[in-house]
Amino acid sequence: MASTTRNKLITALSILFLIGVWKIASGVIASDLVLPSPEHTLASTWHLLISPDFLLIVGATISRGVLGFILSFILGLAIGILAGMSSGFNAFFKPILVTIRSIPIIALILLALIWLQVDMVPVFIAFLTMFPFICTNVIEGIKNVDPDLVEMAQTYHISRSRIVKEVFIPAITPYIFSGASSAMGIGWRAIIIGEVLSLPQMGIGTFMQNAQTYLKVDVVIAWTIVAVVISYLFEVIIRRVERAIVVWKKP
Amino acid sequence: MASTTRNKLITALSILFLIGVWKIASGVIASDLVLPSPEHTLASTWHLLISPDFLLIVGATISRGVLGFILSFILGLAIGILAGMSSGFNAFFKPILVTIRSIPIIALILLALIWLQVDMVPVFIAFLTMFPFICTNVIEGIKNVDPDLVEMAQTYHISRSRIVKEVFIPAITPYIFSGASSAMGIGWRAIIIGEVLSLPQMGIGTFMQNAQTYLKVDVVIAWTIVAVVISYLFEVIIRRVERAIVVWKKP
Amino acid sequence: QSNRKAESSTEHFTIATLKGPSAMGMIWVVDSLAQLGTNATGKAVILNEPLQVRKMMLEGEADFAVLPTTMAAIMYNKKVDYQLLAIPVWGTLYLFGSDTTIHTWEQLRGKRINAMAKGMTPDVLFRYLLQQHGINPETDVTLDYSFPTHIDLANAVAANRASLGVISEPLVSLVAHKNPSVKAIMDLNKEWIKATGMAMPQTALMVKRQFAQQHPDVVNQVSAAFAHSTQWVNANPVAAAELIVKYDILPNAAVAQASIPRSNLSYVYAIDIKEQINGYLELFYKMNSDIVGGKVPDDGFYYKK
Amino acid sequence: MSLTIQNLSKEFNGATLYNDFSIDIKEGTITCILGPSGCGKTTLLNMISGTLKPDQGTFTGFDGKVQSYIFQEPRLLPWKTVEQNLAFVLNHIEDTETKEKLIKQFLRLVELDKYSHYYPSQLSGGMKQRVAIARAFAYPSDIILMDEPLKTLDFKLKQTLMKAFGKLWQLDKRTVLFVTHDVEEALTLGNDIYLFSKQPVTIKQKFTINTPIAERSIDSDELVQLKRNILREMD
Amino acid sequence: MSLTIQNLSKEFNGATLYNDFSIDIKEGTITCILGPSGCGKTTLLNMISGTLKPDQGTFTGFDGKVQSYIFQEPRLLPWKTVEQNLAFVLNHIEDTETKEKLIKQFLRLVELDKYSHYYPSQLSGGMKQRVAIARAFAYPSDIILMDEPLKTLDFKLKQTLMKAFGKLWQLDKRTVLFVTHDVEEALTLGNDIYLFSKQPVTIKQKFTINTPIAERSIDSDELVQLKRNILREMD
Ligand SMILES: Nc1ncnc2c1ncn2[C@@H]1O[C@H](COP(=O)(O)OP(=O)(O)OP(=O)(O)O)[C@@H](O)[C@H]1O
Ligand SMILES: Nc1ncnc2c1ncn2[C@@H]1O[C@H](COP(=O)(O)OP(=O)(O)OP(=O)(O)O)[C@@H](O)[C@H]1O
Ligand SMILES: [Mg+2]
Ligand SMILES: [Mg+2]
Repeated sequence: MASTTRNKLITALSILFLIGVWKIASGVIASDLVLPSPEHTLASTWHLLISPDFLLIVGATISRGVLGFILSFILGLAIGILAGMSSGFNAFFKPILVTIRSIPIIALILLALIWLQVDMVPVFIAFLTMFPFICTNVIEGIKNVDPDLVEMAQTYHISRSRIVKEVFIPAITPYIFSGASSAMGIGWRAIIIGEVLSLPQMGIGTFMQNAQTYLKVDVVIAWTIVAVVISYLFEVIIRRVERAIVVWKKP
Repeated sequence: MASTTRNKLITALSILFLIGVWKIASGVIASDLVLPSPEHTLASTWHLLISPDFLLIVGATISRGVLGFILSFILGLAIGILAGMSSGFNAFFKPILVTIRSIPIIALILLALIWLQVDMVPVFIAFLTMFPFICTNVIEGIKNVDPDLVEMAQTYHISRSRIVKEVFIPAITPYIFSGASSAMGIGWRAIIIGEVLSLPQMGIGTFMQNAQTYLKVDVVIAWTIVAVVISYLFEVIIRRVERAIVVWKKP
Repeated sequence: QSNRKAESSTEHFTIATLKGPSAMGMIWVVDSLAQLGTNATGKAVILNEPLQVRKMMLEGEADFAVLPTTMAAIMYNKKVDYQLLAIPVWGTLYLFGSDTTIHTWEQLRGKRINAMAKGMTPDVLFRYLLQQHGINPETDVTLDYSFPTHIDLANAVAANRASLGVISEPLVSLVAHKNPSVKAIMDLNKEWIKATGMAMPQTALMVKRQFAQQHPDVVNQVSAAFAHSTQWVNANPVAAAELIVKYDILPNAAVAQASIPRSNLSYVYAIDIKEQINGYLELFYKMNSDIVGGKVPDDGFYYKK
Repeated sequence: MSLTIQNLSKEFNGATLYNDFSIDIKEGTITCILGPSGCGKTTLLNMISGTLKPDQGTFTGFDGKVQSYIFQEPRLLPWKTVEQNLAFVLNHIEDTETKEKLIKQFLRLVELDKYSHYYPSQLSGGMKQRVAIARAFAYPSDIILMDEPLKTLDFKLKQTLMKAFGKLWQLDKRTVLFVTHDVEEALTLGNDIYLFSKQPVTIKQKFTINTPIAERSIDSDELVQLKRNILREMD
Repeated sequence: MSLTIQNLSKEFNGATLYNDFSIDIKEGTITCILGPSGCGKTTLLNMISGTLKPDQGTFTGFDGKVQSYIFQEPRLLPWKTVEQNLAFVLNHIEDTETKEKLIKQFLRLVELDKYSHYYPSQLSGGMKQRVAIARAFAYPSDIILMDEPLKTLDFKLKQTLMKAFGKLWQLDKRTVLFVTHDVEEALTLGNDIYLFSKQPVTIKQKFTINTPIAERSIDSDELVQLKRNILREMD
């Protein structure tokens, strides 16, 4: 308990530290057009927060993020488990995974714009970003499941599906959570890039791009803060879920 | 052995399968401006390969990728280990990590352009993408190191630095490799986005952006193929290294 | 921003235009699409990126589309079924910055000038002008490409990170508004006229061929409205500025007012100045044929009234 | 009826563990295996259970027989409580009440009924071993493979468990293959006792005890004499 | 000289393992602990080694003493060979030749000199245990904590190791705390033998053997009698 409050304090200090670095950098640069001061930006952030459309905009981005994450998570888990368990499937899926992972977004954006509704393009881009992570982590996790436990289950004639559910999945939870945390974290960036490129009606990226064309750097950074806070909140949620699920570890 | 050749065959089939899907899609779309046919694109790819600047362009992108990866790897490992071992440092570093991970690139690009040489901007963007992955995976790995082994080492008065080197690092190699593989994979995408945004003299992204503006979709896809192949080669390298390092596992 | 008004009538047409001078020139059309007096109803989609306009053209969603003339040539050469109807905006490129000591080309010698993406239209045009004035772009000046997009370059100049830059409207006005020490130093359109004897047909209005064949009357009406709009904007900058702000094309009226006279708005049928446009494209073709899509377009490029 | 393994060969990295090895296991009896550490006893059980492939050899009589296996390590699922670890192998019992009863019964047998909600990480070494024993006993198998099941248990508990096991076995005479290092355990429960040599494994000696388990006493002349013989053979 | 633990209290999730418990360990002797499975023997060793914090209690005489610990599980580093696992704890020896010699010597002691390049995953259960023993012995400690070190070893090897350990200990009388379930092991090596009760742990009985280790015989009247006493106490 004591160490938790201490850690909260340290986290607060760290945020102050970040703001301090920003303050100094903005002082050095001395131009609101490159890096506005924290005070100034916080004022702009406040303006955003109280603007009537704020919840709609943020809500749109969050729904895209969550949708992209859920898609990536389910598919990443399913395909990761298949590939982790069958070397044949892994051989088949590897080129597809590498392609999905490394195909540059600008090569796809026109196709995506044509094939998908504008609202879905960011989800698609986020999926392309998050899915490979979860998948890779799951495959790696499966490779590192204790073979002794699997042997045990096989000896006791446990069905394949129950081995997956009761041996593999619990065993790879740390990998799943590491993957989910990474994916979700970078997912927000992907969603926002997607929004910048496809400019749906509502979305943080759209408004960021707008602010950028008007050279309103403070507003761009204000949206950035919003994005970072969202990302942080989801990180906290993922960790809470992890702690609720992984109860069997030595304290 | 037999299963390795079988798997190579499956991988080849998978690539053929991808090309088949592409062929069909291009037939359905029937527009070279949206999705040119594989034959046509392969011809364009061949043209790229034999063009005199090809090696310079690809070399520039690869050096950026490798540089970004090395930076991310070293820093990610070091900071990940610190954060994994000390909950205080973790609390301090968490907000910084979340910020780095989720800060949208368009918010940073101007600063990057001002502070860094154009050639280094993609490296910076790739760093912002790769570092958090390696770091998160290392932190997660450390959290999952068998505490019994650490207790053993402490009981035998092994120094902290040797515990890190001889207990933690080997224990987290699967996490490191999973992180490195993911990071490197998506790193190419980040490098290329970085090149598109900063347009250095040489670089796949620059040429892709050019081709995109001139509506040479086949050339865009040709460069995409080059990027995917590079990504695949590096994946193979990482897996080779992993196999050379992790020799202690049950076969 | 993109104001997709829900219309409920029989004949629909869509204009895809770009945020910037082209949308500014047609702001009256945008505002009064409902009262054009045609039997068709239209909607205007104001987009941020040429990429988005291209997407609508590839899908055939846009009946009228605004995009840079070079890109229009690419689209035509790549067999996207659109024709060039008119040139609504003429060169909006400026040399601008805080270095107000510069008045002549000669004074540029030895200076560092920030240009956008190397090899792209503004860069090619500027290099051409330098050469016309006997300045070798490679040796006599330093062309700096460290800020690759309009936005980055505008920000850098506004923040005094670059003292000279080549950029187009309305960013010149926007930057000048943010940083009063930044001025438009040279109107490159005027310089272009001096050097080549003609204006720079920078922006193109294209029409979908199929639509034009079926509804030549609508094309004429839209065309007339567009021409009227351009005149009206030039004549009533104050009222126009208000509309420009209303449709979210620029953040405030002062910038819009400053930008209108600098935007060289003038609606001219393309077929009437075929030679001039061909000359313009020819120039690019010689520099880098890719910029116009591999060749200078043939006569089919031009929409015949 | 007999389970037989014939012409078994197995090597690891060039070290020959088994070479043309054959052994008989009588069905419905308890067969004990004694042998030096590292000779290949666990390897033999692994080949019988199918988790390891022999290089060569024929296994007769094992087909269709259900096995349970007490591994040399407890091999409990860390994310399941004691109770759930048992339930894991009892999926064929659909009625939850019957299942719970069975689990309770076997946990009582190994004196862990109070620990049913503990996770493995909260158990002592001996307690984990006992969960593994309960799991193997509760599973309805034809053959039980046991690799030193009674290690890390105190003397008294060992006695209790051996007695309980004897009784259970009387009720339902499954085939048991029992690897141990403790001669007295072998004498208390074994029917046939095989003495393995070092690698490559040969059967140094086979002892057979005909006295029924219930009537044996470790202090009886027969067993004291046998123990002496076995210990001498081991040297 | 004595190491003492006084007023020790420890609970886990509300279950009291130790409550105001005290014990004396004579320095330079071998103290054995016998007790039921799950009573808290390993927990006691963990509190002595410092890997676990007691809720309360004073430990006197342990400061500055170097310990080696044979854990209840082998706890070998999977990524190091047998040899490297030993070298891991021998970093204070700078001369590689001396180090290698020492490693060889202790591997020979546990009969694993031929397996120095094996990884733990390639060893049998007993072999892993032997590596753990060699590691603890090779480490220059003042106190050796041993948690059932001889389990999963065959009878003959156990005898050999006990003999060897006895000899080693004669040369360098370290303080040894030896948890075991095997009464004979305790009788062969123990000086003081503590009999622990179930939780909360109390010392049920303390036995002391004064005959020097070298002169003991497990068949001597003294030890046979003592064994009988201990087994009776255990019930
Ligand atoms: N982390 C924990 N959480 C809860 N209970 C625990 C934990 N660790 C140990 N215990 C409990 O403490 C008791 C004593 O455990 P310990 O390992 O000390 O027993 P032991 O005497 O060494 O037994 P054995 O001879 O079987 O090894 C057990 O009942 C165990 O359930
Ligand atoms: N994966 C492996 N690679 C190489 N050698 C192995 C492997 N697995 C086992 N061995 C070797 O096989 C031999 C027999 O091992 P096994 O586990 O069967 O012994 P055991 O008779 O069960 O011994 P213990 O009584 O110590 O458990 C050992 O010498 C061991 O080193
Ligand atoms: Mg074994
Ligand atoms: Mg214990």
